[in-house]
Amino acid sequence: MSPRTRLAAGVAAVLALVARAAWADLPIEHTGVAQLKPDNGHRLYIVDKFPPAHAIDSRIHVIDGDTFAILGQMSNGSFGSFAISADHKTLFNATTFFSRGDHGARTDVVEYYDTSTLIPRSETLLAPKRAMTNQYSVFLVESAGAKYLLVQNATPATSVSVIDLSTKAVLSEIETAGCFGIYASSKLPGRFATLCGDGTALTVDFDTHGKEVGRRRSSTLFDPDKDALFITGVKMGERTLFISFLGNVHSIDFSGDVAKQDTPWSFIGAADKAARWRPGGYGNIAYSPFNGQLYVGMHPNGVEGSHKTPAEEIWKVDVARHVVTGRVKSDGANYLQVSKEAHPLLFSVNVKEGIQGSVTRYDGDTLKVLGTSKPDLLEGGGPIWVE
Amino acid sequence: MSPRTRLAAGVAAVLALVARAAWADLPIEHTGVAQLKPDNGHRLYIVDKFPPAHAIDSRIHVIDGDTFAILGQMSNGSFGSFAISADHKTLFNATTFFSRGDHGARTDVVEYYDTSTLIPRSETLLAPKRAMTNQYSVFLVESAGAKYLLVQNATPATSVSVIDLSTKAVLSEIETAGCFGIYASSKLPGRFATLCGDGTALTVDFDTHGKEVGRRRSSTLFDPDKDALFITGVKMGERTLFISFLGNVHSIDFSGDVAKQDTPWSFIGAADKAARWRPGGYGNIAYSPFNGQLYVGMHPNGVEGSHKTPAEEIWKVDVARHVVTGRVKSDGANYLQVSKEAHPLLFSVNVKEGIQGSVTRYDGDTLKVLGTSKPDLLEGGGPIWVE
Amino acid sequence: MSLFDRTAEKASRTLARRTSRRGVLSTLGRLFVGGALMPLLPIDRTYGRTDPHQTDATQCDYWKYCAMDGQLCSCCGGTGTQCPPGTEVSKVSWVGTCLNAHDGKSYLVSYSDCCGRSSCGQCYCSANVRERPGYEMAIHNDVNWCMANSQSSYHCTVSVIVGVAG
Amino acid sequence: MSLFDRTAEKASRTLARRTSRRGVLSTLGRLFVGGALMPLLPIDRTYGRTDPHQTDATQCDYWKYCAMDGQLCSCCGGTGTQCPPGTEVSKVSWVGTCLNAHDGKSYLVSYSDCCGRSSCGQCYCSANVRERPGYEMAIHNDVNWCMANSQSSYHCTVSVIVGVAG
Repeated sequence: MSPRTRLAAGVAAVLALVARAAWADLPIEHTGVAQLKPDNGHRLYIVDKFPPAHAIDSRIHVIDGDTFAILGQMSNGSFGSFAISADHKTLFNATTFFSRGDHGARTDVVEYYDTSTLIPRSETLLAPKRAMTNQYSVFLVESAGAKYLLVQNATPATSVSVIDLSTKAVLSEIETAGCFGIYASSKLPGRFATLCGDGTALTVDFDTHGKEVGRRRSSTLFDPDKDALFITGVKMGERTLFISFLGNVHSIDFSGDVAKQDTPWSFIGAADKAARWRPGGYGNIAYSPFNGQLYVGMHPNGVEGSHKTPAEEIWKVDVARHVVTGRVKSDGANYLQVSKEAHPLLFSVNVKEGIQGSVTRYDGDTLKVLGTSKPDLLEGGGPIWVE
Repeated sequence: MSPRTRLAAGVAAVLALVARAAWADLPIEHTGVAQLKPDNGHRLYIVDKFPPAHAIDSRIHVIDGDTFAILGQMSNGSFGSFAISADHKTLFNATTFFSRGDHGARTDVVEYYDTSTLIPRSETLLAPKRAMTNQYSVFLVESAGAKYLLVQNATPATSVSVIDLSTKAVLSEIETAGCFGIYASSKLPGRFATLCGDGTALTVDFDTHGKEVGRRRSSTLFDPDKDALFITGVKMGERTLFISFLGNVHSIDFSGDVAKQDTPWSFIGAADKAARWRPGGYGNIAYSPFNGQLYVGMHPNGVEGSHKTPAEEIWKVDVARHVVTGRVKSDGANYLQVSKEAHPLLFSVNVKEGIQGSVTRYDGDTLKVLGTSKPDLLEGGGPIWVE
Repeated sequence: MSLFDRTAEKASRTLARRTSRRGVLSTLGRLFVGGALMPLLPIDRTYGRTDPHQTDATQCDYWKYCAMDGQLCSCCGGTGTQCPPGTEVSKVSWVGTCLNAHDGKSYLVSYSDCCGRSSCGQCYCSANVRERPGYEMAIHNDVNWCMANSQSSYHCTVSVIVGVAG
Repeated sequence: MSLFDRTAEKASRTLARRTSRRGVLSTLGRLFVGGALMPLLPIDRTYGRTDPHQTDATQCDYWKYCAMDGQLCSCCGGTGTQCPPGTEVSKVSWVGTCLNAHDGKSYLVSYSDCCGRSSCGQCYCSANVRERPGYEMAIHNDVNWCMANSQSSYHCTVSVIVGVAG
């Protein structure tokens, strides 16, 4: 040590001695694993919408909806889908892994994560044909009564695999050619529906061995070319609400053996129609049974092909009265979700040009902005699940 | 279609007819796979230094050193190491994969990529104990005569696995407790050395079955506490050049059965010593046998613990004359490499605060900046390999 | 066509200046439909809108990318039509119908993914002319079209003209 | 100590203002060694330098992070000493010796990684007081200290005081 430093060290040592006498040593500390904050109904599960640069390492982020603090993280693999069980105890993670990171043997699997510890308890191996898609919430669906887990496949021929949740075994694979998306009947565990390219819905029934016992195709419900339905449907009691590219609301009842819908209605008034306001985004629809309001991400100057434009405004629509009851500026919302409570909170995952993945919290009744996270909380954002 | 759009379509159709007559249809196109641009000696292989957010999806980027264009990409898994074979035909990729992305069964492996197609031809499975480290180029080393591939292990007990490159089989694991880094003898295939925590170097000999046949420990070469050696050594004929935290050059001969070094010398003059200029960064040393110059990343105000500070300047040091022959401002270089030619090019991977992963090209003789890539060409940047 | 070219040129410059290349929102559509100009076929404008005059394969608003969703292989070591070295062309693909204003024709464009590597991460581009959800799979671009390859990890996307759409 | 506090306070503010939190380069070291002040033990300053007065566990220049290299679990659902839910504490760890200016004592700090998840991606922090290359493994922070866990994927890093360094 140079003389100067030795002097400094000496002086410091003296100082340190003087100081030490005044203070007790800091206590010994121990590592451990933090407890996950219990879900007060505002816990957000948000998958990263296919992060541009690391498709094989998508994640499900667990975020505190009240403070936007990060609570934990789970892998969502490559083009994964996820869902939360009706009893909130399990997160179903259906995804794909490769034995050598981005190459090698493909493994499709459903993992069952414990939502109180975020630890995977068990898994079901799938045939390597699950639908590898951007994040929409209609490709992994729990049946009524939490008896089955329904997994969308695409090779690109489409089918649905049925998993028995009591044994975690795959019971069967039911062909659904030309159709996509899974809408579980709210009453019968052995029934689901799917939307088809000819504008109809196919309803399929299966027995407790997963064997198909019947299928019925609906009449034409929508025109896929002129006014297609966004594939994300939201539950409203027995019905499932869809919005179309041009802003019509289709309320479809999938509970029966054939799908039926009420007459579709539009919530876009003349002035807004002239400015060509249209719905857009990847999952820009949410519904709260508590206040009967439908929330939709909207953008102006809509044209053919603008249906994935992030929202410039979020509109609140009263489903019973078919009228818009509120509008609020949006930071480019791509996904919406509401908390399951009276006076619900509305959450949006935003992709404001260039800045990916911020989250905003609104008062669901007044659309007042209650808070916005830092701009890069997420890398891309994806469907939100709030239980 | 609304009347206005129908009119537009009609008019457009007329216009289109008029136009079409004037032009022939564009030709049918076909997809395929682009040929990799042949290596003119300026092809860069740069691994992403442990990208903060996706540690399991590190990559080796292949970049055109003349234009900074991206030429291709290979997975480097989780905390991988890589090296290029002496004949430039193979890229050795030693890394770790997990069966479920970031959890599940661990697989350590060396993959052999063809450097003309970037396709993995074969692989060698390793015991799950290879050293998972940030990117330094001394943990995966081809022996003299390209007979063996030497792989650093750490559990954290350290050892070296010997792979027979003709059979791709692991021959043995040689214990090297308290030592780290692999420096292959430039003459004997069955000999390597490693640096040890007591300031000595251990030289180990093994037979064609990988069995150790002898080891010799050198005298003390450096003081790890007062003036540690950066672990990245660069070859200069029979010798390997190291720099120390305080800027001393150690030229060590590992070719014999025991390591020997010349008297270390400093290249930092009095004025610079007063301003406490010191070497820093992760791989901030390169040497060109063509011009006998050593390139070192330097930062001022150096103190204990500043040895990973990205470079504020790059210094060129004449190894024969022990003097600095050039200095140039740097964008926070963390890794350096030179092309293998007369009038070499110097490449640096920069981590300028906040902006990760730009690459700069310098004239190796004059240190003139010849070009800098866009700031986010890489996510973090790592060791460069230029063959 | 030059009148259109200049207007389109000005519009795409505003388009580029005002918004980052990735999240390109342009008013080009309105210019054509609402403006005083002779309205062409309503050209689709969406998140990452394409411009029928634009012919640079590394730019998101290249006319052939009207139903593109993914990272442009031309930024990843490939070209507009060729996959980067080390990847393989997807066995299945989706199609779009894109207008090329230079000859006023609409072309059938097939989009193939390049597979076997983790995503390239450069030049993400999303445009959705006549694109539809997965129940019309052949014209749907939100699925991984590497799905049928033995190596099905998504890297980037190329596009090729397969004929005039008539 | 208040004199030091105020000076350190001013210094760490300049430190924060002038550089982003991640790539924190400060002149604090020089202030202490070269300045007119009574020089304390030369406090290490490096890429992400720490400040013995700083006691916020979510900030990179927290005094206990003087040999830290990794992402701070306090930003990832854990705390300065606890791993986030779903991860496990590394079986092995490295140590640093850090000065706490508030009591003038140097403490032995053990750094453990949290394992079993891909890296958190928040709050990357690198400081290297008395850190050495891998031939001194016990005080080396460039290896993945999850290496000995059955689930050895690196997520983030915590630090705990294990005693006074004397």
